[in-house]
Amino acid sequence: MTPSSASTKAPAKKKKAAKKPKGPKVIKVPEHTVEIVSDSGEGAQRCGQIFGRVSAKMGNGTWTVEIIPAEIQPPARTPPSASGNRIRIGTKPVTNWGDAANLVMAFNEQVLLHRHRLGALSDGCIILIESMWETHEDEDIRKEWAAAMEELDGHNYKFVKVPMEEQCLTVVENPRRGKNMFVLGMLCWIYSRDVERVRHQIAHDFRKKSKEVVDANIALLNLGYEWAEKNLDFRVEVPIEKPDKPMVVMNGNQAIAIGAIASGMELCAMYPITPATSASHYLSDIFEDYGGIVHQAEDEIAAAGTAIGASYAGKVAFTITSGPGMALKTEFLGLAVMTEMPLVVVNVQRGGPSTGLPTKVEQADLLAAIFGQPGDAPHVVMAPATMEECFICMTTARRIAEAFRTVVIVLTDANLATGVQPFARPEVTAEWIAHPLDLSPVPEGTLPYDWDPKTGLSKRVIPGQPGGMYTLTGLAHDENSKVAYQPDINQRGHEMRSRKLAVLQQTLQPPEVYGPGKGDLLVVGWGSTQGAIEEAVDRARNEGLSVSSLHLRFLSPLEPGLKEIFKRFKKVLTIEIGYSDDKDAPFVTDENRRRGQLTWLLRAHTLVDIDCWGRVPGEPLRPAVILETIRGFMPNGDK
Amino acid sequence: MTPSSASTKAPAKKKKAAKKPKGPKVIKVPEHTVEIVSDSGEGAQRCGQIFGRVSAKMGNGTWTVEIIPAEIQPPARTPPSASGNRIRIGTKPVTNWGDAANLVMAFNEQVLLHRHRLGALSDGCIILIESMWETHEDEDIRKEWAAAMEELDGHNYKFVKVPMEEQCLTVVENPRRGKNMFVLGMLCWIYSRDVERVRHQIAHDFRKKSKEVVDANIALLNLGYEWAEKNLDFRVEVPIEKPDKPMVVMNGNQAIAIGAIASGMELCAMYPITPATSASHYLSDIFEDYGGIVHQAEDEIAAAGTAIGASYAGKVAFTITSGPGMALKTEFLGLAVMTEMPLVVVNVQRGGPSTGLPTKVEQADLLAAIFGQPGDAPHVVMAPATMEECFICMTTARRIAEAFRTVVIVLTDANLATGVQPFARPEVTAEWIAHPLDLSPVPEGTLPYDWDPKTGLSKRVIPGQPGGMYTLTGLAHDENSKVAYQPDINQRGHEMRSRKLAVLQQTLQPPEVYGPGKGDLLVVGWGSTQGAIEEAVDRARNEGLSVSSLHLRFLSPLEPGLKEIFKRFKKVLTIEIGYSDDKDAPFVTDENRRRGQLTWLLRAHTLVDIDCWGRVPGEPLRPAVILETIRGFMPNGDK
Amino acid sequence: MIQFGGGCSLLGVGTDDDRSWSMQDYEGAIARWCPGCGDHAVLTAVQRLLEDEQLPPEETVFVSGIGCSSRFPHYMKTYGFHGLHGRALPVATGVKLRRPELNVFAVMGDGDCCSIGGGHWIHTTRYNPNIVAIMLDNGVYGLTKNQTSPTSPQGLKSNTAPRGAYLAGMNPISTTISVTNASFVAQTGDWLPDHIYATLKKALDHKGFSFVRILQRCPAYTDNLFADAMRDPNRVELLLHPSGISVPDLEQIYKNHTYHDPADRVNAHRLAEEDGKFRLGLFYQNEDAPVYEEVRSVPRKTAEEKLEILNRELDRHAV
Amino acid sequence: MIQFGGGCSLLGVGTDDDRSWSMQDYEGAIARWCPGCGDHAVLTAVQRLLEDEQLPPEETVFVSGIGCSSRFPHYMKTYGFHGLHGRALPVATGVKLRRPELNVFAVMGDGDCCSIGGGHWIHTTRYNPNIVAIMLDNGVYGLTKNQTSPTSPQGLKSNTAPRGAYLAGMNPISTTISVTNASFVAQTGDWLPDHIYATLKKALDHKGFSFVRILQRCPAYTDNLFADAMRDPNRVELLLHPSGISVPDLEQIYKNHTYHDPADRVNAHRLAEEDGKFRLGLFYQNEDAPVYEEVRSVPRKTAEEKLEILNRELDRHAV
Ligand SMILES: Cc1ncc(C[n+]2csc(CCOP(=O)(O)OP(=O)(O)O)c2C)c(N)n1
Ligand SMILES: Cc1ncc(C[n+]2csc(CCOP(=O)(O)OP(=O)(O)O)c2C)c(N)n1
Ligand code: SF4
Ligand code: SF4
Ligand SMILES: [Mg+2]
Ligand SMILES: [Mg+2]
Repeated sequence: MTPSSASTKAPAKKKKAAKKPKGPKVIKVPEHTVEIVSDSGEGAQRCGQIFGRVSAKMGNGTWTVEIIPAEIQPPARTPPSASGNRIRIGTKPVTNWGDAANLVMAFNEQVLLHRHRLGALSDGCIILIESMWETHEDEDIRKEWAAAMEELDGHNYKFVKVPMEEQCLTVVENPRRGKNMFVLGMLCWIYSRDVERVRHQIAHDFRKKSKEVVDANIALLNLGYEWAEKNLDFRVEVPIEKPDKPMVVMNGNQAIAIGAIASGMELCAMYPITPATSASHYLSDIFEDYGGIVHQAEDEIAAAGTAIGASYAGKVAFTITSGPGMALKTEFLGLAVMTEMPLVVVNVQRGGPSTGLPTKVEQADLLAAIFGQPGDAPHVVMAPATMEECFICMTTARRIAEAFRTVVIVLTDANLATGVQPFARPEVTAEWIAHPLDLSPVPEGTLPYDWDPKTGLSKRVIPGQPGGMYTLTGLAHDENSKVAYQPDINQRGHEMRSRKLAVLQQTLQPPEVYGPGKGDLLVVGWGSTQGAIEEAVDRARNEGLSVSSLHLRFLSPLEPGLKEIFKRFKKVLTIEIGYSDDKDAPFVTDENRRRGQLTWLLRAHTLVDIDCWGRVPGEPLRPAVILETIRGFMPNGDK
Repeated sequence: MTPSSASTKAPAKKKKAAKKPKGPKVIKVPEHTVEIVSDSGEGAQRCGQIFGRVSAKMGNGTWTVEIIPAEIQPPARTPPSASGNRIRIGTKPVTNWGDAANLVMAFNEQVLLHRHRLGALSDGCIILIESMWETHEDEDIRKEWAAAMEELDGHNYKFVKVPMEEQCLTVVENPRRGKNMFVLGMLCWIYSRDVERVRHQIAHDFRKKSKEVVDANIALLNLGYEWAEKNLDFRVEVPIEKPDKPMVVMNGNQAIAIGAIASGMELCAMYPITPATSASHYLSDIFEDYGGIVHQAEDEIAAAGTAIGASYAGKVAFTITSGPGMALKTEFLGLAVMTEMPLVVVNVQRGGPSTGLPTKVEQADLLAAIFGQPGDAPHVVMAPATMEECFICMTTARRIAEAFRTVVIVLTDANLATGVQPFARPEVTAEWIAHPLDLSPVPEGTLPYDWDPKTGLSKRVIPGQPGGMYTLTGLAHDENSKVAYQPDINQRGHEMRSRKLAVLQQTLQPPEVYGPGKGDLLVVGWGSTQGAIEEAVDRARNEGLSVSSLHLRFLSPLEPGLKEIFKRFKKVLTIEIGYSDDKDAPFVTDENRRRGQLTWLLRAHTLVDIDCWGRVPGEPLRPAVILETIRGFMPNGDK
Repeated sequence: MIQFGGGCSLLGVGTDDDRSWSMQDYEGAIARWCPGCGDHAVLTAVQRLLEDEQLPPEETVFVSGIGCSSRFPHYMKTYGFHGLHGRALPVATGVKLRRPELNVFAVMGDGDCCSIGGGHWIHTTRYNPNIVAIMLDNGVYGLTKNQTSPTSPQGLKSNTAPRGAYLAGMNPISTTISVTNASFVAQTGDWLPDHIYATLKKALDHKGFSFVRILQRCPAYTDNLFADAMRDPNRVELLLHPSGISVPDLEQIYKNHTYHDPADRVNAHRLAEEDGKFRLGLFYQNEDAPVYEEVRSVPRKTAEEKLEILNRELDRHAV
Repeated sequence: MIQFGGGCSLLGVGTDDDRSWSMQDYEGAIARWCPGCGDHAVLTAVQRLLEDEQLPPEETVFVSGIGCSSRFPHYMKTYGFHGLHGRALPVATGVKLRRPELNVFAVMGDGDCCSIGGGHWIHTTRYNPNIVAIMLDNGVYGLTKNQTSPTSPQGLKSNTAPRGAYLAGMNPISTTISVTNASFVAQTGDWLPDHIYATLKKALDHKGFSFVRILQRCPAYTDNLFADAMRDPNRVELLLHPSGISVPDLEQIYKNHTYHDPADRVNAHRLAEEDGKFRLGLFYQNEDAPVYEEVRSVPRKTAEEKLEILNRELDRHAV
């Protein structure tokens, strides 16, 4: 059946059954963005995840983002109920979720409406939608359908009505549980996905379920595939360029989990919290067999304490949480810094403040991570920008924690946590995972804080080492870990702890500017926004704008050379998924304006008059929005 | 007996008993600094407190600072055991503890040594010391005495040996409990204190003890007075200028406590922690009779929660704590900001990080107070600089909390908390303490967050008000307090909460420069350091240096006009009791230097290249040390 | 420093008392729990109770933490405080302490109350404020999608214990009883609406901290947790006593009756700790335990009296 | 991103075992508690025990919180962790979980353990790691100078309760017993060195979480808290049983003997909650409760095996 423009009357006329088309027309594109939306509970997410993983495994550039409702169980057929997944695939690597969908699989018109209202659908978007509602026996539903179609009119959306339920009923009695596989089958035909891989993925995802369940799902998959083949007159081809090196596909939380194992850490103490928990779910599954432990503590305070106890007694341990949990760990982080305890803390940022938007992305824990602990508590804060870096940074974090006897906070976010992306398969070496405990005797009187007066570095002593007995304390102490209140001793301890950051900073490389090293505008970001920012910068440059961008990975200490880089641009603008006052808002002056967190940090650091743009939409930034912002902030721009 | 220079042999020669002098010579000075030091447990603190309060009540300018040992029960007759009080009195108001003591009452030579080593004694200091140790039967003690005298030699200290124990034994059998009153008696004679007032103060301080105890103490007081009269040949006169207005004398924690009552707050939920607890001790004593409650919760988290619950249900409540407790309240502070809950939080800062120096002064919780909460959590942070401001700011804090529906954090410190100073008796009015709850009905559908779109201000609804029922939540919400995840609603909530700070900032006055409004160097400080900084600035100007100072009371939002003020000086320097890297330390560069917390804030705020000097001695800064620093940092200086 | 005038002009206005409320008057937003979630039944029972007791909505406050169960206040049309995970009780205590006249309910989940909120649970039991505390115990972390909770039975598979819970589930009833000043400890099940109602009524009538554990089905993750009890009446045991909780009809269905005097603390421990049966009813009640807001009640002074005290205090410090 | 090489070159080296330790070998810094403080006696008893058991100092860890009592590790010459107020148990659990071979002791105060540490106390009891937990209960906040603690008896005056404690003191023994997996709960008094010794020895021999409450005098603030018990042997009651704690000499002085089988949980509750006497001895022991570090023990794999697993995992995600 041919996609047709929506109109209030037109749909009503259309026939439900479809005629066999004569050979599909193939839409060949370098990239395409698909959304699958259903009522929550209908499984659009599962469908999207499989489609995303398989696309990535076949070699398409891929980036997925989950669409999550606010309520536990929102009412069916209402906009707030929209649940699902966006999958952006391309011939080249894909680094972000893009702007708007080119094709949507909608389980009903209300969830479709939700996406439409959020501007998630591109002009001319192809929409395959469950057709049963249009002719539903319930008149209200038919009215809702009509109203929706009216609202959706005028955007050149191409509608294809699909009798999903009707079809599924030929295989299962509860289609609500099966539609998602039927839809997956359709997608497989449209995008020519490797159905064998898909069957494997399904088998794996349902491995804990009965064979019947698996078979039913496969049957629905096939049904969807065949239906599409019979009834659709178009296919989409996103050419695949097989990557030259071996690749892996996973989401950021999985990368954190496997990265933690690769780093040689063997204990993760945590307390469940969205969106961090899935990393520990994954670890719980595979860690024990490997020799590791996931300890679910009674709360985040205990989790931090248990991780610290484990680090104190042996290998560096880690804890993983999100905003509210970070808040509770504050006191223990101070202790870890004071006692120079190696510790890795992963904060998968979500929308704040307080409970905020538990399932949504935000980058507003930056300053709390750096400055949140009472007293002067120098420690390291780093932020991966991709799924691959989620993996790598765990090893880096553990090594820094160990070498510098300090706390390393890793800031990721909900976008990285749940998004799936392929990346080069990392090399794992035995070096760090081997790393046995050093329990060799130390000379009597070995100092527990044998500070190198220049670097502040020292080698720690571990319980079990004869001769090394000492009592660690969070009180001010001397190099012998003896409680001491003398002014000079307290000053010295502060110096030694702070010095380590200066030393670490000197081992860092200046970050690389994306684009020309000088120009009109430099956009600075950190964390998961890199892909969207760089895509926007590319487009801006194609428009002839003189824009480059810079992405930071170390926030404490900051990477070197920033001021020099900033000076080479007429204007510097930070872009964050975090709140900042707009400069033209009522009562807001240049003096009282509350700027973005990164902005604040960089202004203090470089004294450059950095401007900022921040939003808290609870979703990743779209390249088009960033491009719009760039246009507005160009030194010659109107803003 | 005549004060005599110490020397290793000389003392041994001296006779213990003393001959009646012929009429004392009177040393008339505009100010004098006294220290009383004993082994902890010998009561030098009590003695000093009474001497300080009485001096203040008689009309002398006064500032006291407690000398507190690190250990619970340090070994007697060792330097770490030194416990006591420094009292600086003057004809004019005294604003800080000064540099070094002019007269010391030492219960043994070891505690004296401790003070000497910390540079707490002025050249030529008069030292009245217990003489029993010199001739003690225990040879080791005699040796220690001799060694101490040797170390103390060469500083023109004037020694007067006093047979304290011998004398006290004529009145009580355990002099260890009485010496302090004997010493107090001596001080009364030396400084011509009003003995009647002293007796009253003693009676009050021991009101919970038996009459015998009180009488014994009075007897010892008289004995000391008479002994001094008989045996000393000098007195010190610090002329008194009777203040024209009624005055009160109290320490900062008492000022916070009475200030809280005057502000109309009626519930204080707390968990004990040094140095904040004494405020709640005081409140516990007087609050109930007044109709208020001090709730000692099971921990700081519960204390914050109970205060928030009380605020939610009625009048603004407050909680009081110190560093480690602040850390634990972090999550609840985020909730209070998110739900726009009026709440006052007092943080009596102590040495950090972690448990740090529990009894000592530091100013390093500034950034944690402002930025410590995950997510964007705009709230107010203010810092009193004197005992008087401790009182006033509680009313201000409560009013801001109420009018702006926000959290107000008040940062004081151990120096203000335990120091005693006289100040003009505050006017208390019924207006705020009257303030009954408004339980009048509100129209159905009244919005719980009826934000003024410009100011973000709204009037809160309180349980008991018919028609106002709503459910408060820490999740993202609309003006109806309904959970909402739409991008625009989350953005709006952030804007409204942030806007309030812009509005508040516009009601603030620019701070006044102390000294000329322009010049070479501007010293910027906040909190308890004001007195010491301004005294140092005065001295510097007397040396002809072009120096002024500025003291900040609002840290979030910052007071207006700072940049303009800074621009009028060649150089701006922050001085804080907090750690910052010295610029010439190994590995420290201008780029990686970790600057003081106020410095960070002001650099980001003004983009002025502000320099900083910070130390963490665990004691207040001395004017002389600040003067030295000023000299070093003069734009033309060598630093 | 700046001084702030203003604030709202406030006159204490009473409310007319010739009003009455129907069940609908207590209904807030539409409940968004999963179909078949046990929380629905509790919500209904509570609304029924409030109607029968005619509690003025504006004088009733539901405080909760974070979790599926903690969404409860949103579904009531009273005042509500949906706060922080694990922290419902300190907030509820603050409300009650300053506004004893309000009817205060605290609704918590098992993780909320027994895990992260453990310390508050113990201490609020000891403070014994006059609050009805409802713990909706589904033996799992629901909102965060299936992690082990302290009350998860040993072996229960979850996302954080894929091989099954490592430890035996804890016993909230026995631990609550063990706390000094514990004054009311009862247990009921979400599939017995009348028993929920009778239990909550008893809890509301009790003056003090009424701890009610409700065995709650979570079709999403622990659908079968109480299947035995629901399938086989023989697995259930009713605690009966003149001063206990009684639902005559149920006593016909559930034939295992244990006569237990709620005043008998030691026997309450025994019944709470003895395995094998789902025991429903009143385990322990002590009407003499001091109630916190009464122990801490203070005189309400006039502004003038307060000023006087304040000035007297300042006099003590006067020069 | 930068990569860090290095770290220290590490070879697991054993320790020669023909060493022996005298009491002095366990003595750290000189104890700085007040003269007459009950903590001194406990310190001595512990040092005696370690000597008799010949625990290698380097394989022994004392973890504490913050408080007078928590200074304990500084006075031992073993490894020590003087951490945060109320948080000794999570840290101790972390140590034991990864280093089961270490002897781990946790020393806490009453505020430390029962107030701010309440949640950890309950949950660590349930995890049941093989740790000796010593609560030094002086019924007051000592280090912060005299505030009311959860175990302060009603009416005890303190700086935060100048008119006397508002509530009855809580009962740590009964509450600990009530927790699922509780495995060892005993009480002793600081004025009975031999009883402390016998109790701690029993606790050390027990495999699991041994909770020992030591009634501790604080001459500074609660000097008379146990005066009755010390003055009048009749106020004391010894819990005796073949499998309990026995100090024959004391049994002559203290004539009140109660025969109590530590396996009898219900009777343990009764004895713990019955007022009137200071009961010393073993209230409850269950040697079958699963021990956390054993429940959670995992295979120790070689680097090669680990690499293999890691690569297998990566394979699952391979393109
Ligand atoms: C400080 C903090 N930690 C963790 C979370 C995440 N979280 C939300 S609800 C919940 C537990 C839910 O389980 P339960 O309390 O039993 O309530 P239920 O959903 O089962 O009704 C957790 C861990 C949070 N919101 N805040
Ligand atoms: C988070 C935190 N809150 C409060 C304090 C202050 N504090 C130190 S020790 C202590 C209580 C001491 O009482 P207890 O635990 O009974 O030990 P004791 O001194 O009596 O042995 C308190 C409240 C702290 N150090 N940290
Ligand atoms: S997840 Fe479980 S507890 Fe939560 S709403 Fe659904 S059924 Fe109820
Ligand atoms: S204050 Fe009490 S507990 Fe602390 S050391 Fe002194 S006597 Fe012991
Ligand atoms: Mg639950
Ligand atoms: Mg104690």
